Amino acid sequence: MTKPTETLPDPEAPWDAEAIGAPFSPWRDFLVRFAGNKSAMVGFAIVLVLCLVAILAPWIALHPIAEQDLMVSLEPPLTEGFPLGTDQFGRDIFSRLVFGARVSLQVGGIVTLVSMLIGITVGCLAGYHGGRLDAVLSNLINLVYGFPLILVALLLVAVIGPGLEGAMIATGLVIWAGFARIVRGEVIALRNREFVMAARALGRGNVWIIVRHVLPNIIGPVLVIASFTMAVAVIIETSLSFLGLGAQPPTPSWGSMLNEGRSVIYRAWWLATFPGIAIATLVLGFNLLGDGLRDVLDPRMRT
Amino acid sequence: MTALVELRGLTKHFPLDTVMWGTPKRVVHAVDDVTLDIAAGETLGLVGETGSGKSTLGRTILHLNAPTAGVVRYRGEDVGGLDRAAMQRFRSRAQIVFQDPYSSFDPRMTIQDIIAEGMVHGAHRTRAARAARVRDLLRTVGLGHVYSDGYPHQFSGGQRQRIGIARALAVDPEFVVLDEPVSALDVSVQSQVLNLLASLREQLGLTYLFISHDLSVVRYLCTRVAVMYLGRIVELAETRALYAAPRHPYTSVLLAAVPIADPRRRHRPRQVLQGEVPSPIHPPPGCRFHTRCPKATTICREEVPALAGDATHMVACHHA
Amino acid sequence: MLRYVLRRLALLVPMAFIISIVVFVAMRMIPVDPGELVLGPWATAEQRELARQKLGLDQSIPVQYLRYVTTAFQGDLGRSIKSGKEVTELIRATVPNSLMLGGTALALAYLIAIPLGVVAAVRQNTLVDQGAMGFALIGISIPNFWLGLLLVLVFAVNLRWLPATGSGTAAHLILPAVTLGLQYTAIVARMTRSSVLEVLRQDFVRTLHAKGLRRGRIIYMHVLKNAVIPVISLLGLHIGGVVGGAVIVETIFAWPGMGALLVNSIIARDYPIVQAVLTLLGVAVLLANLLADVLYAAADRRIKM
Amino acid sequence: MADPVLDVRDLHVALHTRRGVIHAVDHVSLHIDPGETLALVGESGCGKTMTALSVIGLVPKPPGVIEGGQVLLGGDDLVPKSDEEMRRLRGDRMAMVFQEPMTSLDPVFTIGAQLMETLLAHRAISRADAHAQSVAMLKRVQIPEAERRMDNYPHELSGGMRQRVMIAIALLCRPDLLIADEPTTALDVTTQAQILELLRELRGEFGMALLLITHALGVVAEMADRVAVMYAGRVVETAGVEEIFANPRHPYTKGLLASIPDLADGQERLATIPGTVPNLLHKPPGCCFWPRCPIAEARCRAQEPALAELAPGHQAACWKASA
Repeated sequence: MTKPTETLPDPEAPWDAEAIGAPFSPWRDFLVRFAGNKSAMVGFAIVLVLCLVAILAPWIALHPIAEQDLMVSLEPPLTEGFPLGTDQFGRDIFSRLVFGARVSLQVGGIVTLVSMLIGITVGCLAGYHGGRLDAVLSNLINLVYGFPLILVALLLVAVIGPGLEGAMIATGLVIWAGFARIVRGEVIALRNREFVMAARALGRGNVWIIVRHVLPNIIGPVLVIASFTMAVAVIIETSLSFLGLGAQPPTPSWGSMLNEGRSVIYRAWWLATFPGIAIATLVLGFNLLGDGLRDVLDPRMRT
Repeated sequence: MTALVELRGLTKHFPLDTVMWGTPKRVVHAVDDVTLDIAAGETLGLVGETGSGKSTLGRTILHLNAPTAGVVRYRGEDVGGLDRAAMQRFRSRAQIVFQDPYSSFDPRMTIQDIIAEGMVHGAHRTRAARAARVRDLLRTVGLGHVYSDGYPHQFSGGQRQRIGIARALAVDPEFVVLDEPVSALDVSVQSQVLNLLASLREQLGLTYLFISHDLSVVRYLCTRVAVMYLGRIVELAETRALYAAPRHPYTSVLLAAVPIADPRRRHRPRQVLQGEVPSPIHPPPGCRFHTRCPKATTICREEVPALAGDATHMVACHHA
Repeated sequence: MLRYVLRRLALLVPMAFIISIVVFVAMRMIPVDPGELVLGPWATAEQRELARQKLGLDQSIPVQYLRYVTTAFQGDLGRSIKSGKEVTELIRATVPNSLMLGGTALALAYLIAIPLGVVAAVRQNTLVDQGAMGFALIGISIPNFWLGLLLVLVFAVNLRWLPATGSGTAAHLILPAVTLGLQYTAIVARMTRSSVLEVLRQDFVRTLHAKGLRRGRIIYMHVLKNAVIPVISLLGLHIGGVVGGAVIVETIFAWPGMGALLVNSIIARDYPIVQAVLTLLGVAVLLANLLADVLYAAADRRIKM
Repeated sequence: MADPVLDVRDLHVALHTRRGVIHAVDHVSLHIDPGETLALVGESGCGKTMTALSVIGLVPKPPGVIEGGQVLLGGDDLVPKSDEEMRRLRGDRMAMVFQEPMTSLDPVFTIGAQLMETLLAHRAISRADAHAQSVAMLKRVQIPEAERRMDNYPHELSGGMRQRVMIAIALLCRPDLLIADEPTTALDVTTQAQILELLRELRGEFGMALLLITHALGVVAEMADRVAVMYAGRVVETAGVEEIFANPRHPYTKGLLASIPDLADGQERLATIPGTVPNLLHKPPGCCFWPRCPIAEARCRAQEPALAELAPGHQAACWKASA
């Protein structure tokens, strides 16, 4: 648009071009604000680096993870060939940490993805449909949401025995409620928004409305929850592994590494230190990312 | 006068509690037993205060809310009994424009997509045809100069309201429910939109149901006016007759309460109604206005007055 | 109010039964033969069958459940497979310890977190705020089992100020309570901060200023009361969380509570104990949620019964 | 003539936002005499609320900065005053009623507590006295069963009742100046009539000056003694109420008056002002109304007109009005 200069103003054109400005899509807007958010960028960087480590693990690791050599057991960090030292079996801690990233990210990723799908489905059903179905589902959501993850995980582990599968199923059984709660709330708010009403008045059906209006508008909060859920899932996996009920040897979970290091904590501090730092960093990464996304997508959304 | 829209005993209640079994304890009686006709070509005004159920009535007529009881007939056909295809046809004939220029649009859609949303069939199969049509519509509502790939947040309240009108017009409707279309706008922009609505009505031969709480605006645009109070129609008359000689006590006080933009008339005697609109969860029995009515007697507390009178002026009052 | 509490309590009963059924059925699905667990792998088939009968395992699951429930109501939750001790006794010995640990941790968390959150919100974007929120971010990111190990390493192994494991004295309580409480300090501080910030944005705060009230009164009377209500509503979740967290923390510090009992019994596959403890903890969580809802309703008069 | 209660001179308030500086109050001058009602009229975003907030010292800082001018309350300049000095004045010598009665009261305190704390903040009186005065004030704003209402929470009251409570709170300390920011906009028309009636009565009884902020010209006509019209942060016209309705001089005022539909008969077409209210981040140069003005000429686009006295007590800021 050009500013009117000589002629009298066009009765319909606003004086300044910005009011009808250049197209500025919500997606670009999001990227710009994401890049400008410190916490989001730091979190994203941490997560990205650890993901790369997990993917490239075979090329980064210095030793095979199960390679035992009792000659070099409990070597302190900075020993030649073992930058972070070795454990009581002489395994390289650095290499095991690198592969441990795979375990945590895989478990976290699968749990988050599955629970996200369940949560979105249940939340959409309850929120969009309303009525009795909503009453039933929201009671279920609240019951599950209030339940400590670790207890359900322990119950499942007690039944099917120690292992990552049990940990993943158990976590997934509970953690979807976090998604469902947020999605339900958002969908109820959206359902009453006038643009959804308008779409219905224009003859659009439920499928169109959900795909075109509901899902794109809940993606923000879902991403935020997904990030926090990854953090929680990582903690649950490592907790169970720490108790000896998650990943089984020789799988190098950070949790089980901590557990193994516990018995020699008086002699070898590094065994219990580096896996802990790894866990805390990854969890911190997802928490920062979640905080940042929340600030970027909806400054008023609650934790 | 042929009726385009006929409402017979239309009722809409909203449950306030969601329950797993049994019936909800608290129910909002938003619209109760409304019977009226809207003739082709007329503009019927629907006025009332907060909680009168006027917006709910508008949405229930379009079956955006399923009615609790009663029927809506459009060109003689029961809208509730339409099959899928017939419903689709109804949707392209009857449209709605909303009040809030902010929540009326999906913030993630461009103006192009918003206006084209209703173009589900007919001549607008290709993207180019839709884009051309959107451009036409934008011109029709006086926004010929704007980018159609902009997003709603880039537009002012008045511009958005025009976009909302364009979206409704995209399906070539004959009947449009205007739900407080100018209430959120500044005075100077309000008059632009009102004039636009008036000229569209002439050009396209539209029938309007114009919902508003502003009696002055209703007077300007409408040929006939229905006054609602707590879910019921208390008076229904041709505009001139209603404003000149209101017959329901509520209509009189409502008119008297409107501030007049003329300082010389500020010392006129005025009748100020006491109290406020009761809750639609527990509406008073009998005539719903009896709790505030200066004329109320025993019969008003017990019996619901029927809407009666001739075709030009009907009133629901035991003392009218 | 009373009616609301009674109604919620009435709803609690079927939910408690559902939990006990889920746990009970789950326990029957354990693929390991309890007879073998009791008698060892070298027992004969007849001996095992006898043991199964003694445990009542030859009957259908509903019958078993009924028997379990009726005896449970008489105070008998069965005996440990491994030690033969009465489950009721084992639990009775651990409950006070768990309550003490959980209570201390939560009290510590709320007492530190709420003032911290308020100060951070009131001084938004200052060093104080950034410090408090940095601390909180670390608090929610450090897994409690690692925090426990670190505290042991520093305060028990290196400084020798506090005992690493065991119970009995107040000194024994410190490390486990801090370990368990830190996460909730962090969560509650973050919650409080965002809640205070949200209240500060509301219209009525401007009215309070327009009335000429002192800033202190506005923040510590009006804003705080409004802001704490949503935080309280999460108390139930946090009690639940502490119940779960205690499982791990008790294991690390060998704290003789229900959590440690549960983990040891799972590892030992001592299912009568697992069953009883899981059911009890489940009911405790339900009670905690109820308590929080009641507190919330009492605090916030806007919630209609 | 007595000294004005409020005398705002050349007040300039800017909001420093990330996207630029908004001159929300752009060299505004106003005055209100004792017992007088001045209506500050304008459309959304014209700076009328920000003017009121800067008078009462509640401009949010940041982003707000008072860049210049004076606000004289009874001859005493408020701009240089400390926060504590301003706090003592607020609620005591000047008070404010806001637009949203539903959200302007603290939801978790009783009405009584919210009334009494105002008195206790400004007067050295006992709680019993504060209680008695609060009940009396509730009665004065015609709240039935005032004694019992003291123990109610805001959600137990209707919107109209809450606005009465807000007015009661504002009047407790008998202020010299009451600022009412769109006090009836959120209310239904019958409730609005009640509240306006109440304000009229109280104004006579308490003799305070009233700064009434509104966009509704009907309310102005019913309530005001004098009117100041704001547009894009500036006062463009000010005059006595009868004068301005009968003889508007600024094209914006003229357009505004012509564009309201009223209850009178026979309007075929409403007059309109084309375009929309300008975005204050991108104010047009010169007179900010020129892009919408039917009589604008080259000078209007280049130079900003100052308020000029056209008749006694009637000022307008328009190049073409002085002729």
